[in-house]
Amino acid sequence: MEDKDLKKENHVDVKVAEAGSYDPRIIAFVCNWCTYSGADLAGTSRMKYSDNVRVIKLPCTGRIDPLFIVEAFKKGAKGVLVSGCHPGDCHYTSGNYHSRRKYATFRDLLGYFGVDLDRVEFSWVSASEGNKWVSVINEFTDKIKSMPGKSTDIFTKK
Amino acid sequence: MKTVINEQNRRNFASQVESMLHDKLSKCYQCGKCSAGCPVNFEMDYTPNQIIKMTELGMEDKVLHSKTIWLCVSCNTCSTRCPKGFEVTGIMDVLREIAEKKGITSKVEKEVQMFHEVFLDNVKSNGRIFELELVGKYKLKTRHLFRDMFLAPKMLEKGKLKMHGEKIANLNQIAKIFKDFE
Amino acid sequence: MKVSEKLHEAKSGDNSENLSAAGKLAYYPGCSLKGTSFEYEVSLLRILEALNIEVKEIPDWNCCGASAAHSINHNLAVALPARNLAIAENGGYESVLAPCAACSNRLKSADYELKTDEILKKKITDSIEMPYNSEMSINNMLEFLIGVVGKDKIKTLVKKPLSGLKVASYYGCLLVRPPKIMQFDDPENPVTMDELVAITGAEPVDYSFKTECCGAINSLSKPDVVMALTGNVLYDIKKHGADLVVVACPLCHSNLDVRQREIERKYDEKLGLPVLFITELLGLSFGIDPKDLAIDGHMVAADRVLKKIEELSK
Amino acid sequence: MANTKTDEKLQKIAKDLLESGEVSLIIGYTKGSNSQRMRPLFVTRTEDADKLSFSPNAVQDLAVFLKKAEVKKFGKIGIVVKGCDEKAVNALIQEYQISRDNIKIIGVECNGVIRQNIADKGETNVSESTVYDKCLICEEHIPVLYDFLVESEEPKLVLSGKVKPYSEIARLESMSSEEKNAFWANEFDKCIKCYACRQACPLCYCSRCIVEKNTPQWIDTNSEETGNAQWNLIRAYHLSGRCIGCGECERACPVNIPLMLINEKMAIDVYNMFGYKSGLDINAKPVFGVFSENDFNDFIK
Amino acid sequence: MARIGVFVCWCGSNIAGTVDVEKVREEAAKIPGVVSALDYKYMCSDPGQNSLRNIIKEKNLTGIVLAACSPHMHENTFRKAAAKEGLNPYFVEIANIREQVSWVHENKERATAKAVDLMKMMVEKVKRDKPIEDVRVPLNKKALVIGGGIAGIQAALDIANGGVEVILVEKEPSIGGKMIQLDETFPTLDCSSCIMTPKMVEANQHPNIKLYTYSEVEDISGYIGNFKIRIKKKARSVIEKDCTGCGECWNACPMHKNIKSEFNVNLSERTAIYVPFPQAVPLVPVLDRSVCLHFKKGGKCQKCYDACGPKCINFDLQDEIIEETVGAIVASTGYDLMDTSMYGEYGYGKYKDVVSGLQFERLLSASGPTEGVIKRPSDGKTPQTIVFVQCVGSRDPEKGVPYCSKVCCMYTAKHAKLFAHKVHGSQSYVFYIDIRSTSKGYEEFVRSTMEQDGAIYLRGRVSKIYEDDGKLIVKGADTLSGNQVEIAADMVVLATGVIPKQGSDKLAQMLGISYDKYGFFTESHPKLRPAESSTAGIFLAGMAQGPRDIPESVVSGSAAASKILGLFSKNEYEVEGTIANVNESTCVACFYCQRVCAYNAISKKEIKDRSGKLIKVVANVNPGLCTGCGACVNACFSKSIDVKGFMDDQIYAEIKALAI
Repeated sequence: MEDKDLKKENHVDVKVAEAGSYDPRIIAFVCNWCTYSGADLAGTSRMKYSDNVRVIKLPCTGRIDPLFIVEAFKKGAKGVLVSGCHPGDCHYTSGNYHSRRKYATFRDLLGYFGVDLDRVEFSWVSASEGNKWVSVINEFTDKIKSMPGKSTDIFTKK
Repeated sequence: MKTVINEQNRRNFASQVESMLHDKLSKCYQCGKCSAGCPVNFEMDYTPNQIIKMTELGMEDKVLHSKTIWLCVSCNTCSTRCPKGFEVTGIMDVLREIAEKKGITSKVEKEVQMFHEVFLDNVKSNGRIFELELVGKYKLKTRHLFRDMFLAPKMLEKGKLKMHGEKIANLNQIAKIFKDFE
Repeated sequence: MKVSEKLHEAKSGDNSENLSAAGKLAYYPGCSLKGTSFEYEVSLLRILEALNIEVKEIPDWNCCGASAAHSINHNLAVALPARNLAIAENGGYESVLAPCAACSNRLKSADYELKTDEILKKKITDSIEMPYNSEMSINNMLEFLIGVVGKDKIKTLVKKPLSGLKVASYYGCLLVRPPKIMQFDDPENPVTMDELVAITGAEPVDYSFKTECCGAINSLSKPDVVMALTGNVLYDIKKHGADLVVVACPLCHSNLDVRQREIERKYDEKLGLPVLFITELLGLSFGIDPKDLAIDGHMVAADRVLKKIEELSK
Repeated sequence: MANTKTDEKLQKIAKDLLESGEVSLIIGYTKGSNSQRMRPLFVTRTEDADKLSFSPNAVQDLAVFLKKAEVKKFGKIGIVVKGCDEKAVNALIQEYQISRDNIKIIGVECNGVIRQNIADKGETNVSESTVYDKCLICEEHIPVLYDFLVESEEPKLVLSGKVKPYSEIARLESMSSEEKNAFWANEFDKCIKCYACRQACPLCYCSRCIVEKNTPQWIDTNSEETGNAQWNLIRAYHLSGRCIGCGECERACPVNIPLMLINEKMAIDVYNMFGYKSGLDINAKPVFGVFSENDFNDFIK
Repeated sequence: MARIGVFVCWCGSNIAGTVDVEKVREEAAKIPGVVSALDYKYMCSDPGQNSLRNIIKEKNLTGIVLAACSPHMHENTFRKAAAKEGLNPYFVEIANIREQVSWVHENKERATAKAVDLMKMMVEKVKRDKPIEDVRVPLNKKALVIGGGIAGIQAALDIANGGVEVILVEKEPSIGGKMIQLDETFPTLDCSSCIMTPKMVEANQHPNIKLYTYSEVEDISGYIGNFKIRIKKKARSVIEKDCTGCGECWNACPMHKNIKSEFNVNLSERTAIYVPFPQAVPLVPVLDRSVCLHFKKGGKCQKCYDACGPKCINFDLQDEIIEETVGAIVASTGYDLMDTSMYGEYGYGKYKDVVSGLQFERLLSASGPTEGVIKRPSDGKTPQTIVFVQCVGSRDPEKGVPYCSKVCCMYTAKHAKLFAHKVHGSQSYVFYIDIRSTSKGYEEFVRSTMEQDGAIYLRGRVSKIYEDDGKLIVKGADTLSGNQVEIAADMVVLATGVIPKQGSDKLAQMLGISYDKYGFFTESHPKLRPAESSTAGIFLAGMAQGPRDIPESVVSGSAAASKILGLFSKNEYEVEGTIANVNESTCVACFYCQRVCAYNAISKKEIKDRSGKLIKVVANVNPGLCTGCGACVNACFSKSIDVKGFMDDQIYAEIKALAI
């Protein structure tokens, strides 16, 4: 009985964006071992953070193809975060190092093509850094929210 | 000995020290190597590691009135050997500066503090140190008129004490620096 | 690798003449060398002359603030040295010789803070109203002799080797500490001054208190403490059989020389250890007249040692 | 036009190589129907070697043919290359597409090639204002690797410094995001997805290009601005750290998209960040095949 | 056609308190391909799992999505449940709506919207899942143990006793490691060599153990079940099988001065031909060619040869290379002690009577240079006062290492105790920061060192040691009384910290296992897989993993052994199927995939036609080595390689599910 009540009380209609407010979609590509676990830790520690982010889990930063960032923009993301294990901590020893090289140049290329680089964020968040995950997400969301006009990019239809 | 810790005061004091020190008090794990090697520890009322802990606990009064902070000769033996790379010498500077700014005069070690003050006055008025004037003023202030007096004649004879001091040309620049930071 | 080896690898070599000829060597005497430690300046200028190196005094230099400034006013402790460094840098100098260990320590510390703290740098350069880019190399006396002048060059000038003389090098604290800022020699077992002693032909004496502090800054305010500390050092040197002590710091010199008689009285044990500046010892080995080196300016007479040198050289 | 000494040397080398059987095909240049143009020539018989020629009109990068199956089947191949083009050969060796043992490199010293549009108008002088931008920054007038070298008879290229190669890059970099966006939107709007850039590139050798893969669809197939931008981005990204700057993509582009502004920007980035230049050393590991623990990390929180 | 089932878990109120689970279920039901949507209080409970299994059966599901807690919690639970109904376990995807939604957000409406998104993503992903079969790799049932200290010996003996052949490789001339250098062991004070020697002999004589001493592993390739190893057996210059260990050769050697004994940590000298210690296993000498007169002076000296009865000395012996194939490896390379001469203030190396812990151990040992009588190195006098300094190098990020070396507290207490037992009326002082005595009997041991044996413990570090009148003056602090103290000692013992064996990082690179910034090998999981390395088939034991004492080393050796015996109990090894997969028809063989692979899992494969003519070369994934990290996928320009379970089109579908 009690459960029924709980359900009722919580039954809500899904309305993603309130009219007038800028509610940007943020997609985070994270590695399974460090950042995903770090995000889980934030959960088990009941830390609160912005709910604009959607996490896509991959085995390793080495698997997070820079081209996913473009696809995310094409599908309407206003901010994209890539996050994985700190240098030296990669579960697969060097996946993050290989990716760091690629991201470094790819990021420049995006900037060169006119993507506001404030919209692409990279971070190292370890499995024990639930608090860092929270601050990375909150800061990034705040940043994206503060620039509603600057979200154009060449990959998205206007 | 008992200290009731007031959390707000503790935080205020500890964070003031940390921000001036650019170092974290929690880094110290109280191994005591600083105190073990300190050449003037034998005269101190609190050992350097105790000063660090007391600062962390916010015992502002005790720390700022301690002999320790004025006895420290800044020889850096502690910082050099500290296994955690903590700025032990640095915290003494910071505590002295706070004491000075608050106008706390050390009851037991006022000579050291006065010496520093007289020294800086001397720099302020000449741009350089005029030793005879420095010693004279210091002795007047501390009233230790006759201490070390027996050294003076021989020093004068050897030419170690000059009768006239030099002043720098652009004293206004020194005045500005003092004005900015005093 | 030990710190000392690093230093020598990096800096040893004779670069002095080029720098000197180009007028790039600035000299920061500091207040002591113009007063109580005038012997230091006299002797150092004399040996630089012998080495054919010219240094130019920083125009209108001011006191570095010594330990008083950093003890009670951190900003002053940076600003006062910064003014001197900025004058030198803007005057086109590349290297500063600061023979006083306290001065070189303060100059280096200020330079380090200006290099690592942008906010502080802004505050300080605004106050001294001069730019400063931290491009100056700051040398204490030993660094200058070994790193800028070079051992080989010094060796060529040794005319009167002091063989048979036992010399204890006293470094004190300011030359080597804190190591991350001083970047000079091994902070626990420094050897630079001993190497210079060996060049003069004298025998360096090893002892335990090479880097123990003499009490330095509290000389006037806490004479009892200072005498205890200085006494430790002097008696240890005595025990290890040294004929004399060399120093490269006016504060050390004051405490070891000026207060020696008092220490003897206090501990009722004779010391009789002349305390020379390293520049004076080098000068003696160059064959320069002790009078020209102002050795007679010391409180503890060096007569017996000078006599011994004369005898040994015969 | 009579044979120049360069041509004679080329022909001699080719003849010797074919006669001795060291190679079974030589790729080189011959004079085109239009005197201001050179076209590629494939020589398999000794007697055809006489047609080989070289001049500042030899614009094309012949290394592009090394990726073709029709060429590969010859096994041992000789190729006439300028310094820039030769870097493509090196990159192909680094990426295992050809074996050093199977290729004879006939390097020609080159002091710049004349831009084709200017040459078509009758320009014959090699000068700062007539050559491609790549020639102005060229550090390999003599190829870095060759089996035979044919020296140039052309005078050395004199640079006054007045002509700034790829100056547009700096201008673009200084723009705001919106301006850059507008600039490229305008350029990519022209793209017709003909993939000539890909075909002309010696290093685009995939047998199935990513654009042809549809699970997932990496690049929108329709020819509209967003998909175009994506194509151009991926093309540039796949060439970053690899492009040797021959400029063939830009030359091949029928709608004149300034592709070299992208390629060159990538090359500068890679050099600044990792100290790597493509195609200089066949034994070097490609920049994106290795990493350093001390790589540039500033952009990562 | 996909037939997907979506299960939304309430997790009591953990999820349902913040997320409108009913709404999530309703949204799920609307997605094309979803044939069943259900919400339930506890999906992980037995009834929850049963309903899941029933629906799989009833609706003939092709994939399921659980909107529940983190996959790190229950992915395996649900995979197993699905597998029981014949569904490929990889057709189970988890939408993490607890750790990453209900526990971290507060606004119900928005949390629910996010939960719906995550659920949709997983539905799209699961639709594109391809069946994944776990891979089976055949096993060569033979093991290699690298390092013959106590951990390695224990591992080798346990494996051998399990009936499996073992190759034990030791770098030094004898097995025994550091433990055989110790005198007595805490907290029971058993004599170390009394308990160690029988184990060494057993290892040498065990029919299943092949022992290579004075040998090093030079190269390792391959993967679990099939490692190819190359061992370099360095030339001993002595024919092992003929040697009787009689000692005539080393007695005859003229080089008996100035060669420091490694075994006695430089406190004594040895000859050029020598056994490191009398109980060495094998008891066969080694001729040290770097100091031997025969080699230094052109072959003139052959006194050892002349003295040798069986004539088993052969100056011409060469290094031998031995090749073996094994199915599993134990890395137990042990540790070194830190060099403490970086502490200028302690004077190690300057003052003879400042010794390291291991040196003191040799001074205590009956087989040591002083035959167990404590004599100080400078003048051979028996010290009356010894100061022990703990944490020398350990817990010192500035000059040493930040970690605790774990054994020093205990061995120092043992040293102080043994000193009290051996020298009556003596006094020891111990400077410590914290005492770590956490195993069985340890705290009692330390207490008795203080209470029964009179050692005085001072809580504080030592700042300086210097010599004065033949005494070592130790300047330390006693932070409890707040005093600076000075003690005049006859001898000082520095409790030196431990670091990984020199070269362990090189070995780790050769093995392809990860190691931390100090060089200690890293466990696959610090808690749950402490005996495994990050690479399948390679196990870890002893101090090579980090500081630990003898019982822990023995336990870890046994753990590695039991893991290997467990592995070898089957004929094949199963590898998770989420590994890389090459599309051979589009691969152009640029081998960027190979360059970025950290596991050497990619090799070149030649494709030939029926006549044997080479058609093309393509990349090939070794399933035994691939870990499914996906670095190769990013490196591939033509997208000819993909990782099962995280395929490009799945990621794209996830992104698309989020499109706005």
